[in-house]
Amino acid sequence: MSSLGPDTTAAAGPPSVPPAAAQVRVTRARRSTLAAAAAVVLIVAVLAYLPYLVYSGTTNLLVNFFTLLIMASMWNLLAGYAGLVSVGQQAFVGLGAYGVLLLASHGTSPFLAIPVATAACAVLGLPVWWLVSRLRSGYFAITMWVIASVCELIISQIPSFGGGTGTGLPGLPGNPTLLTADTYWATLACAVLALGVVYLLLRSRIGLVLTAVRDDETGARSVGVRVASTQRLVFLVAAAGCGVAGALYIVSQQFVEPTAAFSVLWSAKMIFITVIGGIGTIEGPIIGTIIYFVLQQTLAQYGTWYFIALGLVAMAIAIWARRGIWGLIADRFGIRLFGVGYWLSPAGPPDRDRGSR
Amino acid sequence: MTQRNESAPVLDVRDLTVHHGQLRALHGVSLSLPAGGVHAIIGANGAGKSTLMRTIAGLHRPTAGSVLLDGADVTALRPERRVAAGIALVPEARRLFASLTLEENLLVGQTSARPGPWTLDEVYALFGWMRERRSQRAAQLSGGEQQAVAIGRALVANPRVLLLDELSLGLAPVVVRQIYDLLPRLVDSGLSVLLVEQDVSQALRVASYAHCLLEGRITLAGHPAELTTQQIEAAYFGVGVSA
Amino acid sequence: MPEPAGPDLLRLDGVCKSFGKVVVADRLSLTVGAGDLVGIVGPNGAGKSSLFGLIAGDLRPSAGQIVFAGRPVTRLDATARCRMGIGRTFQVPRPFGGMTVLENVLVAVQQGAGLRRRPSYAAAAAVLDRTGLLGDANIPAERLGLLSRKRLEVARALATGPDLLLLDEVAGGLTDPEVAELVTIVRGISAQGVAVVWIEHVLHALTATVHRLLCLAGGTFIGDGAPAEVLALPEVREVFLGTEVTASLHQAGPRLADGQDREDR
Amino acid sequence: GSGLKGSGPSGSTGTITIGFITPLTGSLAGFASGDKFVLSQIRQSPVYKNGIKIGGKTYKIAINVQDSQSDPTRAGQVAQQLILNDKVDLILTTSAPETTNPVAVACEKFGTPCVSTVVPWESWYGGLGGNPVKPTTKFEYCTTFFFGLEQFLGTFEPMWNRIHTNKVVACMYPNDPDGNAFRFGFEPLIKGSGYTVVDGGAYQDGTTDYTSMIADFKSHHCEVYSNAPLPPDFNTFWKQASQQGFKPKIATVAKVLLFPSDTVALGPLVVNIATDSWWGPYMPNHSSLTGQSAAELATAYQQKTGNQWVQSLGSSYSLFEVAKEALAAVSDPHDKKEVASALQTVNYTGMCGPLNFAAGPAPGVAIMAPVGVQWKKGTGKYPFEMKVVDNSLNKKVPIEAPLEPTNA
Amino acid sequence: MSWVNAIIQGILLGGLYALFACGLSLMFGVMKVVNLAHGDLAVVAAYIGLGVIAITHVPAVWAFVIVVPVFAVIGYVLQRTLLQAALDRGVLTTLLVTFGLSVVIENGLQQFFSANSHSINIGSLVSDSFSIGSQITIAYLDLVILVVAVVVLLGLQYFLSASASGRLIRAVADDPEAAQISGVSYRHVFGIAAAIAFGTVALAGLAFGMYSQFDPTIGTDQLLLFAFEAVVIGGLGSLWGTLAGGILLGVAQQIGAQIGAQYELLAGQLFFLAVLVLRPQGITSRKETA
Ligand SMILES: Nc1ncnc2c1ncn2[C@@H]1O[C@H](COP(=O)(O)OP(=O)(O)OP(=O)(O)O)[C@@H](O)[C@H]1O
Ligand SMILES: Nc1ncnc2c1ncn2[C@@H]1O[C@H](COP(=O)(O)OP(=O)(O)OP(=O)(O)O)[C@@H](O)[C@H]1O
Ligand SMILES: [Mg+2]
Ligand SMILES: [Mg+2]
Repeated sequence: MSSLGPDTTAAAGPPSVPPAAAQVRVTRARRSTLAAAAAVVLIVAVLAYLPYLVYSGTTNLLVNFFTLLIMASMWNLLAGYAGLVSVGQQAFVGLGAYGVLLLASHGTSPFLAIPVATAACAVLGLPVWWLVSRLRSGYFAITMWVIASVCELIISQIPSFGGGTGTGLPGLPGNPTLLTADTYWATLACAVLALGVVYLLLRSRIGLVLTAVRDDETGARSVGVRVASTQRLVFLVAAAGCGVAGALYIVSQQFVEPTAAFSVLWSAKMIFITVIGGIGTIEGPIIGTIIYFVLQQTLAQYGTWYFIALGLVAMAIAIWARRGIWGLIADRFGIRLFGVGYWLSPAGPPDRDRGSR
Repeated sequence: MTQRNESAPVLDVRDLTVHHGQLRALHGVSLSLPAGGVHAIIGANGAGKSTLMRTIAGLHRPTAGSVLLDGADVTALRPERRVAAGIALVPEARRLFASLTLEENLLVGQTSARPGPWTLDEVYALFGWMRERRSQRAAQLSGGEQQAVAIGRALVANPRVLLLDELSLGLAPVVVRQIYDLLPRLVDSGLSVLLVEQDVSQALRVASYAHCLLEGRITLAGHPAELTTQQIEAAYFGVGVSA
Repeated sequence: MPEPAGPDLLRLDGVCKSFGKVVVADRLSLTVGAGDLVGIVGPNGAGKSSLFGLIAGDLRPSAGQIVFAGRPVTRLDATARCRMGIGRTFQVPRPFGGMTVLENVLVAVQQGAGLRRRPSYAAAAAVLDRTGLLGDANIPAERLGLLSRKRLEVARALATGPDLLLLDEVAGGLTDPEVAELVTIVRGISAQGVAVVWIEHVLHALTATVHRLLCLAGGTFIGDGAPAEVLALPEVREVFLGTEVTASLHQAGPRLADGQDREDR
Repeated sequence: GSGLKGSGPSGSTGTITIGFITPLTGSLAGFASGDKFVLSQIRQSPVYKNGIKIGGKTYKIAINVQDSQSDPTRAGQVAQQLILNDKVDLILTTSAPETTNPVAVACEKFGTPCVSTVVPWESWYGGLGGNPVKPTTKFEYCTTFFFGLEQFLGTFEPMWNRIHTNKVVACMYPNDPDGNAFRFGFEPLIKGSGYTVVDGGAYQDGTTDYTSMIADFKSHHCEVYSNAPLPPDFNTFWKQASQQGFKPKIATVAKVLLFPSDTVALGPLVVNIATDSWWGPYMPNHSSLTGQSAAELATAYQQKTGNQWVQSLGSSYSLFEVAKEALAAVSDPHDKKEVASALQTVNYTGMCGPLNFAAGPAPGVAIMAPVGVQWKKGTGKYPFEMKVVDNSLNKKVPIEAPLEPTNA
Repeated sequence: MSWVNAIIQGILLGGLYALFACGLSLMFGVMKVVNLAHGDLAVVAAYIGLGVIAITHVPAVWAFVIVVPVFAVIGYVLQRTLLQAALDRGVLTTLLVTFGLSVVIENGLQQFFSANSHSINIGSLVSDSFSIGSQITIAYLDLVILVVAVVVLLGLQYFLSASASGRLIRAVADDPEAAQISGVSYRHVFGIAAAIAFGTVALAGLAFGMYSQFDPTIGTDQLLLFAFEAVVIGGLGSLWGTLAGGILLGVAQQIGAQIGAQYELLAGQLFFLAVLVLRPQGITSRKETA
């Protein structure tokens, strides 16, 4: 996590640089980011120790939480940063789950199967990307949905996967205590890894490139951005990310069935969480997952009314808080936990700020 | 056309203040445009010229002040109603309907048209190349061609006040000349023109009156002949010129 | 016709391009030497911007060849050509609206010029400074006015570290002092050995800067040479400056009220 | 010794908590339409109201109802939550494999006693990983009561035999848990009883056109029709069959037309379609909790809600009877192992008639005795009524109407 | 002969898809509203149809005379309020808002009308058919739906491309602000467009209510994806493309079903993917440079 530190440099450029430029500095991180780094380390440590502190009911809930968090972060990476709005990410959720099933039914431990299935999803993402890479906006979104449907239809024809009936996951430890703890640690590790990858990706040069491509593809090409390969990279990361979520899903459910594994509900949840939390920010999906979970835990007993409330919340936030809850928080308090942007200081008082305060 | 008292302004802008979020883009701007007048608004990059034009057209809601057309307060009217009342804007960056053909763009401009001399045929006659390209989609026109269509689209609404934002931007000299040569005739037909132009000399040549905008305030106004270059430059750049 | 200063940097050979019935390039040939400062004028819709599209790789010619720095680039895409050293601006600015001005330029530095981390920051700051955008560095590009957007276009193109810089109407809408400032910037760029091709309708900006002027019309160059010479050509005057045609234009306007119509004749 | 906290001490309180998972919302909500009413009845019964006496101590019973939202993922999650968070002592679940199977898997994994119903036992057994053809695996915590393919055949075949046909059966089974159970379990049984099978293919749920399947059935001159589809799919199929002139002499459907609303949706085309009935007011059964009769329960439901009675009233009701039977047989209701093994041996007679979990085709499976019914034009308030036309498997149920060919 | 039958049945099925996709094509293809609540709205229309028939006792086939205008008004109001607010905030917002709407509708229907299924009873028309030769039987209902789909879609295509109102709709879709300064009330124009779209949604809902049965959740479960596919195959913004897309999808499915019932849906999806590999812009649209 060393890269979280302030990364400031004086613009001591080539000799031809005029004095004004020599005095400015480009800064990566601001103070709130440093604090956030410390907090992240602390939180992860506490979370890792959790099975020794709380009963498995809690850790079991957190497994669902982290699984959703991973998915939402991946969708956010795809839609919020790369501008690729997909309603078919459940394709990879399902493939991840069935990947684990395939390996486990050949004797691999399901936990060891998680990374393999994840990698397999990234590999399967390649042909999918080939198919969808030329498509934009609505075409892309719907085609992804169709691809998920194709995956479901094909998987449900395979008898050894239980066909349309579904099947249980073999090879898990029999001791429920150990099982929940292991599942929890696996999920936590994957979540930390996934968020870490997203963060580092966005902090790297790729992050800028992604936003540029999202904002204007032609413009991006003209400044030398390799649009196709950047988008492919992100697509594959998101494929792997949703794959790992699917792998964790089958391990925690111990049961898989095609309609559930490839359900468009996964994408609906990802979209809901991301947009509620704040799309295009790393913090957004985290906040969104928390909100989603709180709503679910407190209201789900009200049945249809819960869903009606959920729908209304989605509409209200989409309309009145465009940048999501995190947007509200960040605007209100001017904080940014994960600094991925760049800052020029001193930028001089820009003329256009006149009258603004 | 009804006879009007020449001294009564056709467009009256009173104490207009406009905010973009927190940023105040206009501070109590007032101006009045007489019937048949051509007023130029000049000012540096970011001075608020476009904001003024867009506010008159109804695209921004002022925080204070009012816009009067023929003495009637139109501040509360929506943009499309202002078109019907007689205000037409040729916006910065043209804003054509990209997927519509050239002709369709003009037809859309007629939606709330008032009765008047400008028809599609007249616009085609004005821009000779247009008629044979009329079924080409606007997205495929060159920048200058688009500017011409944008002007045509505003003209067919037969406005009383024509707002031209960055009129000559991107136009070949031949077209610029053509359009500026046209201005007096537009005015003769009863139109009043409010013009934003970066090319100060060009603007001052055609304008009967000039307003200089600096950081959201009018810092200088007068007949072009009475303004000195020094005055204009001072008003133009104020103190805060970026190095 | 002045000889190119150095060896050919860019060569177009018989390049053809048309959109449906509109021919924008009809067997166009052109050479630009390293460090050249070339201006292009022409009527609206002549195909000037399209020519940039062809050179920068956004458009594919239907025939002909484009050679840059001794290598045929006809089949390369815009990204590759940028990385080879062709930087361009767009007539209608295409900023990355969600990013700050600094970040806009950083992308160009890191991707186009291939710099990383500290060197890239320094280079970005230098470019911003040179184009007068330092004060706006932390502002989201979508909040910029038109002129700042144009500056950003130049800054971004410059940041890719080009050998050939294609400027498309960057002076349009600038005030005279700003034009002068821009001319200084372009001269400076050129002085560092970067070849510049500049499309412009603001003639005085162009004539004050370029050594060579081309006039494009109907898909071919109808003039090529020293600015004053080219602007004196009758064809150029007719299609671009419109001096000869002005009188006839008066008749082209709409028939207004009867009386006024007669007055005009 | 690992220091892990685990799921914590199971409640040693004076309250027994029963989890009840049912699809209250979503596409399967029709199955659960009577569940709220059943719960209100159950809560008024003496045992559930006043508590149950076990080993000299009286335990209160709390019921924690959870909605599976017709989503298998959600069903599994609420099961885990009930087990790990709410520390339920027992889970009851009902209404189609989409809900019951993930719940059973979670219960088996986390060691919580579970009773399911309204799922063919083969679907349930297969979903847990057992092989219904050789049902030797004994699941420690999970039990079910319903019936299986043998009973379907036992209900349907007598009806087929009573109508004169060419003995060619058109089979329409989708590629889903129930459909596959029928394809792999039921078709061999049909063949075994001297009928020929024409399988329409493992179509996907949600298919909107069945004309090629119908053409296939027509070209094989099928005169008997059997299926296990989702309700809307059957509606589409049956309308198209009638348009395309596929008119089997006898149609016996499973899984659909269990509920009156589907019959109204199909309209007059539903008349004389036969199906199975595991419960109805005609059943000579009485509640083991209150003594209330089946007819009384149905009437109470109709009066309370204004809706026509549904079969799942009886099965949901019996879930709570079974729970009570098992709890009454243990010394510590919080000892999950003990409750689970008590469940395996429950043998009682109640709202669904006699249920014996020790004598089923597989361990922990109790079999009900369904009867054959046909939908007939209603005579009273409701447009169509279910009438018993065949009681081969359950002679105690009186025949109410003659068996008539579906299409004469 | 069975193949001919498959193709004919596919075309008829395509009529249903196309009719179902029509409103979506207007909203998604022209107005850029990704309407995830489309299927649920169709179901609402079917419920309204049911209510109208129960109260007024009009013959079911004539229910549309009342339901379509009612739904058009609903569409206008919904556009002027919720959808426009969403659209003003970007395409992604419409995705979330219509998703929320979908959830609210489904559960609202379930709360107030129970999960029970219903169907619009059209008497004997539901089973009437005629035969061509011995193998091919065509149901009147299917034929009526196909004819309605063809008339509605081609009519709307003509309306959009040739009428003044259609031109305004396209103009607003391109640039609402520019439309305003051209004297167009874009909210009203889009309200009208939504009213038309909702009118066709009502037709689709009624047709589906006759064709099969409906319950609160069926709108999203069954037909929504097919409708989106029809729109995309045909190319965004082209209504006759949507008609062609729907029919091609229906035929592809029927050809798949002819091979085996398990391939019916798969064949449709694979056909969709194949179209996009060969023609990423859909079958009807011109290739464009940005
Ligand atoms: N939509 C907007 N949101 C926020 N700020 C804006 C917006 N539009 C304009 N501004 C700001 O308002 C100020 C005035 O802008 P305006 O476009 O009116 O200037 P202008 O004089 O037309 O400039 P230019 O010559 O560049 O067109 C500028 O500082 C600009 O950044
Ligand atoms: N993608 C396209 N499809 C069809 N026609 C196009 C396309 N792009 C440009 N054109 C046409 O090609 C011609 C040349 O356009 P171009 O933009 O190159 O002109 P230009 O010389 O840059 O004009 P201006 O000075 O107005 O910017 C124009 O008539 C335009 O309509
Ligand atoms: Mg402006
Ligand atoms: Mg150009």
